[in-house]
Amino acid sequence: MTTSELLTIIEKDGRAAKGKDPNLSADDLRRLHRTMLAARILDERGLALQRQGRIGFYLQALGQEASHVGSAFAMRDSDWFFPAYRQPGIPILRGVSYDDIVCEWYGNDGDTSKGRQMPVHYSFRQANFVSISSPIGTQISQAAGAGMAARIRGDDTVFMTYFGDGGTSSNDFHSGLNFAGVFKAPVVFVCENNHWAISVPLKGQTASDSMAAKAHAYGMPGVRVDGNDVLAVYRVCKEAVERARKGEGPTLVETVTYRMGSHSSSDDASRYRDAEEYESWKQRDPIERFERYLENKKLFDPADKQALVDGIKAEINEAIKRAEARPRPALETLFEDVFMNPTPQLRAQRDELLALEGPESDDVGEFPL
Amino acid sequence: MTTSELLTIIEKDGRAAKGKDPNLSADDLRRLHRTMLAARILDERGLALQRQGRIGFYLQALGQEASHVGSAFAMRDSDWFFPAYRQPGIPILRGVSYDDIVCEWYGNDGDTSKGRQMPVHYSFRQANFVSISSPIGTQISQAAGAGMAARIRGDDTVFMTYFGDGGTSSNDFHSGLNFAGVFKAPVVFVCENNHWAISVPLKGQTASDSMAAKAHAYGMPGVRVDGNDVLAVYRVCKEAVERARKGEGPTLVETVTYRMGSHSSSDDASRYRDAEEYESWKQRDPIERFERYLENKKLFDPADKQALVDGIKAEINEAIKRAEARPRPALETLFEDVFMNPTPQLRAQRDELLALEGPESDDVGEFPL
Amino acid sequence: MAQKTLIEAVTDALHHEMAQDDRVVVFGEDVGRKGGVFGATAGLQEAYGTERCFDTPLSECGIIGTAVGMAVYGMRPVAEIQFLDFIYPAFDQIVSEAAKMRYRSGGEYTCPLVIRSPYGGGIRGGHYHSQSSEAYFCHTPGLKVVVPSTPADTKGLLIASIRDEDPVMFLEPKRSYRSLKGEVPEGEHYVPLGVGRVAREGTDVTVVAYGAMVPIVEKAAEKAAELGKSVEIIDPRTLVPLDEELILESVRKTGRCVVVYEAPKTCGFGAEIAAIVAEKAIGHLEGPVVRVAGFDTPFPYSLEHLYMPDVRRVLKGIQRTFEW
Amino acid sequence: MAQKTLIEAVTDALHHEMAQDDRVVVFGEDVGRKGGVFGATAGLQEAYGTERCFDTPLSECGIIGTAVGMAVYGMRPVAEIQFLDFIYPAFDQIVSEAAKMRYRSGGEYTCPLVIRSPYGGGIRGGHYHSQSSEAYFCHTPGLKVVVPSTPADTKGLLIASIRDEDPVMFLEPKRSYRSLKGEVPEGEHYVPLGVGRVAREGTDVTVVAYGAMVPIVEKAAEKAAELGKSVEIIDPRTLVPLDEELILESVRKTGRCVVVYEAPKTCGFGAEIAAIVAEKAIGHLEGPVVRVAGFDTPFPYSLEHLYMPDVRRVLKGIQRTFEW
Ligand SMILES: Cc1ncc(C[n+]2csc(CCOP(=O)(O)OP(=O)(O)O)c2C)c(N)n1
Ligand SMILES: Cc1ncc(C[n+]2csc(CCOP(=O)(O)OP(=O)(O)O)c2C)c(N)n1
Ligand SMILES: [Mg+2]
Ligand SMILES: [Mg+2]
Repeated sequence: MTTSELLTIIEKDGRAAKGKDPNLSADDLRRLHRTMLAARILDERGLALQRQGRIGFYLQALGQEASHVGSAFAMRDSDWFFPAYRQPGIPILRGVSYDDIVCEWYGNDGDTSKGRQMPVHYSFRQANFVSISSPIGTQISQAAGAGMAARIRGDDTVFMTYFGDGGTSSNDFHSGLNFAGVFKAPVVFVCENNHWAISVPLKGQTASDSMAAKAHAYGMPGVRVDGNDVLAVYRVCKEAVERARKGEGPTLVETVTYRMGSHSSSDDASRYRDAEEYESWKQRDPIERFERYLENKKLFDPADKQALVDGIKAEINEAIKRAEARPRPALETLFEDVFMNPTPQLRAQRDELLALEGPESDDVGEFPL
Repeated sequence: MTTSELLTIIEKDGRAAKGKDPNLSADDLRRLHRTMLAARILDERGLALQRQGRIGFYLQALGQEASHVGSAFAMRDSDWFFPAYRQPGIPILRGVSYDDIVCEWYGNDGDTSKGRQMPVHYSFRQANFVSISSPIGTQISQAAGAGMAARIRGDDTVFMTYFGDGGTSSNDFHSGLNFAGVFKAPVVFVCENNHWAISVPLKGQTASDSMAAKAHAYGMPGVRVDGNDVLAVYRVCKEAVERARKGEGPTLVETVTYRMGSHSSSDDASRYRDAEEYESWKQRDPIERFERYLENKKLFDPADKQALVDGIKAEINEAIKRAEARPRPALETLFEDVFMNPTPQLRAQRDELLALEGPESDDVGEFPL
Repeated sequence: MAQKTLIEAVTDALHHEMAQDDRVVVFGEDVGRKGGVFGATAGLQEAYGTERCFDTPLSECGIIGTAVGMAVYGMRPVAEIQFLDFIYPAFDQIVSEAAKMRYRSGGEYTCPLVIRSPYGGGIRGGHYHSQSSEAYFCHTPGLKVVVPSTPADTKGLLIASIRDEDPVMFLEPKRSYRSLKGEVPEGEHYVPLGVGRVAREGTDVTVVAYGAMVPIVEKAAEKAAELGKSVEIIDPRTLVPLDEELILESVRKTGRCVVVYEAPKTCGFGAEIAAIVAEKAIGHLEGPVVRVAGFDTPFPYSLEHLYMPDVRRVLKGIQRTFEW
Repeated sequence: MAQKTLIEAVTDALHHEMAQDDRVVVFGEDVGRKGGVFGATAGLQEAYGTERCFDTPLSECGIIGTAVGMAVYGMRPVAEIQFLDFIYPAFDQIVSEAAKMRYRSGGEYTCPLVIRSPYGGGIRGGHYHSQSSEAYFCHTPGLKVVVPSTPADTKGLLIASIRDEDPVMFLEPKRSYRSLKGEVPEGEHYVPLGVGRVAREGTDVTVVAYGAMVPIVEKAAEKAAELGKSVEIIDPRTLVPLDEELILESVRKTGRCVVVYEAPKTCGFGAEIAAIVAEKAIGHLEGPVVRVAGFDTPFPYSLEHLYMPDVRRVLKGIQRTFEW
C-alpha cells in the first residue's frame, strides 16, 4: 500500500527496470503498441474532422494512450468498463469496429446510440463498455454498484472505471469509493491524473499529496504509477484486477500522465498554460517510449512505422467515408428508448411531429465546449 | 499530523496525563462542568416532554457532552458554529436562554425560528449559531464557504462545524473538506464519531481505519481525540482553532465517543445493538470523568451535585412552564420569510387562507424518526 | 383477503418479489437489521440474508449510484430513500443517469430499478420530513412515477414497478402508512402502471387526487354530497405514465375540475393536470380549473395543519368551480 | 448606448457589481484565468484579483455549498455552474439549503446568492449540454428564477439579482449568447424582478415565451401577421416572482393563449402558465390553451432541430388556439 512512490518500468533507454518487466508475449506487446497507435490516429482524424466542420465536437486522449490501454489490457473480455470520455483505445482493444466508432461521431443511423449524444460518448454493449455520460464522476459509483452486484451473484467479473483528476472532486468519487470499500466490491478505480481539468490545474483541484493517497480514506490500497509507461500501468492494474477477482476488494490506481492537447475541440489550452510544461511532457510521450522498449526487444523497427500508421489511417478513412454516406437517424427514433415501450403521450407527440408540414428549423450554433 | 493515536488527558483516577493538562482556570473548569451538566439535564427534560406527548420529537446528545462542549470552548464569541443536531451544550455555553431553547421545542410564538422546524433544529443568530438543518452534512461545505469568505474579507473569524460518523459519507463532507483544503479556509471540522448512524454501525459506514485518516485526502491534518475527555477535546480543538486563525488552514478532528441513547425519540436502539457495548461506554461517562478531575483539583464536591442539578432543572422547568403558556405562531407567519418580501402569489395565498371559514384540520400522526 | 395497512402492503410486495426473483435486492439506510425507520423492510434481511437486504453508508448519492450500476449489470435493485426530503444528494444519479441510460445508449443499456421513498406531510415531520417532490420526477423524461393511495394498490403497483424494465419512483404516502387499512390480495397481485381508477363516481365535478390526498378528498366528497354536489374522484395512481383519458373523460362528463396535491402549488403536478384539461377539454368546462395545493412556502412545523390541503380547502375549491 | 451581445451584457453586469460592492465574489469552474468556457467572466480576475474571481475544484456541490456559507456570512456570491445540465450534484444545497435558509431560521439567516448558468439547446450540445430545467427551481419555494431574453434585460436583471436579498437562479439562454445583439445601457441599469414585458403587441392571441424562445416566437409572429393573425408576445422575464397580471391581462384581451418553452412538456413551466390561465381567465378563453414545448424525451443530439420548438411548431400552436 504505497502511495508516494511512482512505479515506472520502462527506463529512458527503453530497457525495463530490473525485475519489473511483466514479460508479455510478443503478440501482446504488438497489440498494445498497435492499439495505442490506433487510438492516437483516431484522435488525429477526429479532431481534423471537427476542424473541417464535418463533425460537431471532438475530444482527444493525446498523451494518455498508455494510461488507458495499459490498464484495460489487464482485464478479461468478460470484465466490464465504466469509462469516462478519454479512453478511445478501449473499444479498439475490445475489437469494436472503426465503423461503430466513427458513426457515433456523426450521430448517424449507424450510431449504436442512435445519435443521442455528442461525439465520443460511446456505448458498446458487446464490448461491456458502458455508455459514457458527460456529467463528471457518475460512472464511479455505478461501477461500485455493478461490483456489488457481481459479488452478490457470485460472478467473477471485475469492473474498471476511469475518471480524471477533476473527477476526484465529484460526489460520486466519494460515495463510489466508500461503498466499494465497505462492500469489498471487485472494482479497479483508475484516476487518470493528467494535471488539468479544463483550465484548472492540479493544485486547484485538491490539497492532497496525490490522488492515490485518497484511497486510505476508503480503506483500500492506492497506487501511483507512471501513466506514460504502458507496462507499469499494465502491471499495477493486473495486480489490482487479480485482487478484485479474488474477492480482496477494490484498488485506486492513479496514473500520472498529461493532457497533451486542449481539453476538447472547443478549448484552447494555450490561453491558460505554459508551453514549457507541454514540452517537458512531450519528451515523455508514451508511444515513443514504448517503441524504444519494443526496439530493444527487436519487436519494432522505426522504419516500419509509417506503413503501420498508413494502414490504420486507411482503415479509419474508409470508415469515415462510409459514415458520411449515412443519413441521420429517422425522426421516429427521437421518441424511442425513453422507456422500453412509449407512453401514450410520447406516441401522441411523435404523431404530432410527423404530421407537421413546412421546413424544419436549421441546425444552429456550434458546440462551445 | 497523527491519526492513529487517540489523545487522552484525563486518566481513570481523574488525574491529567503528565504535561498535557491545559491548565484552565477554575472558572473555566466550572463553566465547562456546568455546561455539560446543563446539556444533559436539558436532554433529560426534552425526552421526558416528548414521552409525555408535550412536544413532538426529541433527540439527545447523551454521552457526547464533552465532545461538543470541549470543542466549542476553544472558540471565541465572535467565531461561528455550523452545527449538527447533537450539540445542545453550545447554545448554553454561548448564553442562549433556556426560554429560547425550549420555545423552539414547542415551535411556539417565542421560537426564534417561528415554528418552522422540528424540535432541536435551533437557529441562534446572536450566538453565531447557524440554523441547523436535517439533511446530513450540508453544513460542512457551508462552513468551508464561510471560512473562505472570512479569508477574502480579512476577518479573523474561525468556523467550527459538527457532523457524525454517518456524516462523513455525505457529498458535503467530501466537497467541504476539499474546498477548505484548497482554499486554506479557517475551519475546524469536528466529526463526532459516536459509532452509530441510527442503526448502522461504524464498520458499515466506511472501511477507513479512522475518520481522522480521511483528512489526508484533503491535505489537512487529522487528529483523533478521546471524545469523552473534555480537556483532551478542548486541547486538540484549541490548537486547531489557533492554526485556523493564523491562516494555516483547516483541521479535521475526530472525537471518539458514543451515542448513549437511542438515535431519537422515534428510535429504539435496543432493537439493533448490544447491551454490553452500552455498558462499556457507560463506564466512560464524560461528565463523571470530568468530575473526578475536578474533585482532584478540589473544584467539585459530589455532595454539592444534587443542588447544582436541581438549580439547573428548576431554571429549565420555569422556561418550560413559560413556553407552554405561549400560543402557536400566528397564521400569517406561514407566509413570511420565504423571501424578504412576499410575492403577490404568496400574499394571495395568505389572503385565501385567512378568508377560509370552518374548523381547521387536526394535527395528525406522530413523528416516526 | 387479509386486512393490511399500507405499509404492510409494501412489505408484502417486497417479500413477494424477493421470493420469486433473486435479482431483486433491497438496500438503503437502516433497512437491514432495523427493518427501516418505518418498518417497511422488516423481516427481509432475516428471510433473504444480508446479501439481498442490507444497510448502506449514509449517502443517497451512493445508494442510487450503486443501484444504477447494479441495474445496468442486470439486477433489480429496490433502493429505499429514508425520506423523500433526503433524495436530493442523489438527484444527479436519478435525473442524469437512471432516467437517461436507455435513451443515451440507444437502448443498449437499461436501468430497471425502483426507488421507494415515503413522501408527504401529516406526521408532524416539519420542514424536512414532509416534502412532496413528485413534480421534479414527473418533469424528468425517462422516469416513471407511481403514487399509490390504497393498501391494495400499493402492493400491486409496487410489484409492477419492480418488474418494470425502466426506473420507477415509487412514492409512498407516509401519512397513510398506518392510518389506512384495507383488503390486500394474498400472493400475486399486479396493478399495471399507467391505468388510473375512479375512486368515487359522481356527476357534478371531477376531483383529481393521488396518494395521501385521496382519503381527504373522499371525506370532502361526503360533505359535498350533503351539500348537494356529486363529486367524482379520479386517482391516477401513476403520474407517469398518466392515464390522461380517464381524467379527460370524467371532466368532459362533469364539466368541472379540481386538482388536489400537497406539494407547493407553483409548477406542481396539479399544474400539469390543469394544463391538460385546458388544452383538451376546454370546450366542456363550465368553471375554472382549480388547484388546491400546498402553499408556495417551505414546509412548516407548527402550522402544518394549515399548510396542507384539508377538507375545508377542498370544499372551497369545489365551490369555486361553480363560480364563474 | 452600446451594442452588446447577450453574453457581453452578462460580463458588463458582473463588472458593474464587482466594482461597486466588494461583497460580490465570482467563482466556479474555469471562471478565473480562462474567463469561463463561454467567456462570461472574461477579465474579472485581472480586474478584481484572484480573491474575488477564482476557479474551484470540480464539484458543483462544493460550489453551491460554499456559496451558501459565504452568503450566510454576509457576502454576495455569484456562482457559475458551467452548464445547467451539471447543476444536479448541487441540487441538495440549492433546494434544501439556499431556498430554505431564511424560512427555516425564522428570518435569522439569509442566503443572498446568485447562481448563473447557461441553459437550453440550439448549440449542438446534445444530451448533456442543452437542458432547460427551470421548472425544478420554480417549484422550489424560496428561489427566484430569472430568464432574460435580451442583452439589455440580461444586464439589468443580473444586477437586480445580485442585489436581491434572496437566492436567485439566473438562467442564461446560451443559444442567444452571441446570436443576439442589442442596445445595452452603460453603467447603472436595473430591471426589477417580477415585472414582465410585452415583447410585441397584438390582439388575436397571446404567446408567452421566455429566454431563447422569444426570438423564435418573434419570427413566428411575423409569419402569423402575414397570415392575418396579430400575436401579442409576453416575456415574463422572471418566472418567480411571476408577473401574472401582465399575462392574464393579455389573455383576457386576446382570448387565446399559447405557451412556448424548450423544456420537456410535462410539468414544465408552461404547465404553470396554462394552469393560471385555466383558473383565472377561463371566462375569456376562445380556444384551448396550447403548449409548444420540448418533447418528453431526454435531449437528443442529431435530431436537436426537431426536438426544439421552432417557427413552424409555434405557428401550428397558434393555429390550434383558433380550432375548437
Ligand atoms: C458535473 C460536471 N461539471 C462540469 C462539467 C464540465 N466539464 C467537462 S470536462 C471537465 C473537466 C474534467 O477534468 P478531469 O476530470 O480532470 O478529466 P480530463 O478532462 O482531464 O480527462 C469539466 C469541468 C461536467 N462535464 N460535469
Ligand atoms: C441526507 C440525509 N439522509 C438521511 C437522513 C436520516 N438520518 C437522520 S440522522 C441519520 C444518522 C446520522 O448519523 P451520524 O451522522 O453518525 O450522526 P449521529 O446521529 O450519530 O449524531 C440519518 C440516516 C438525513 N437526515 N439526511
Ligand atoms: Mg484531468
Ligand atoms: Mg453517529
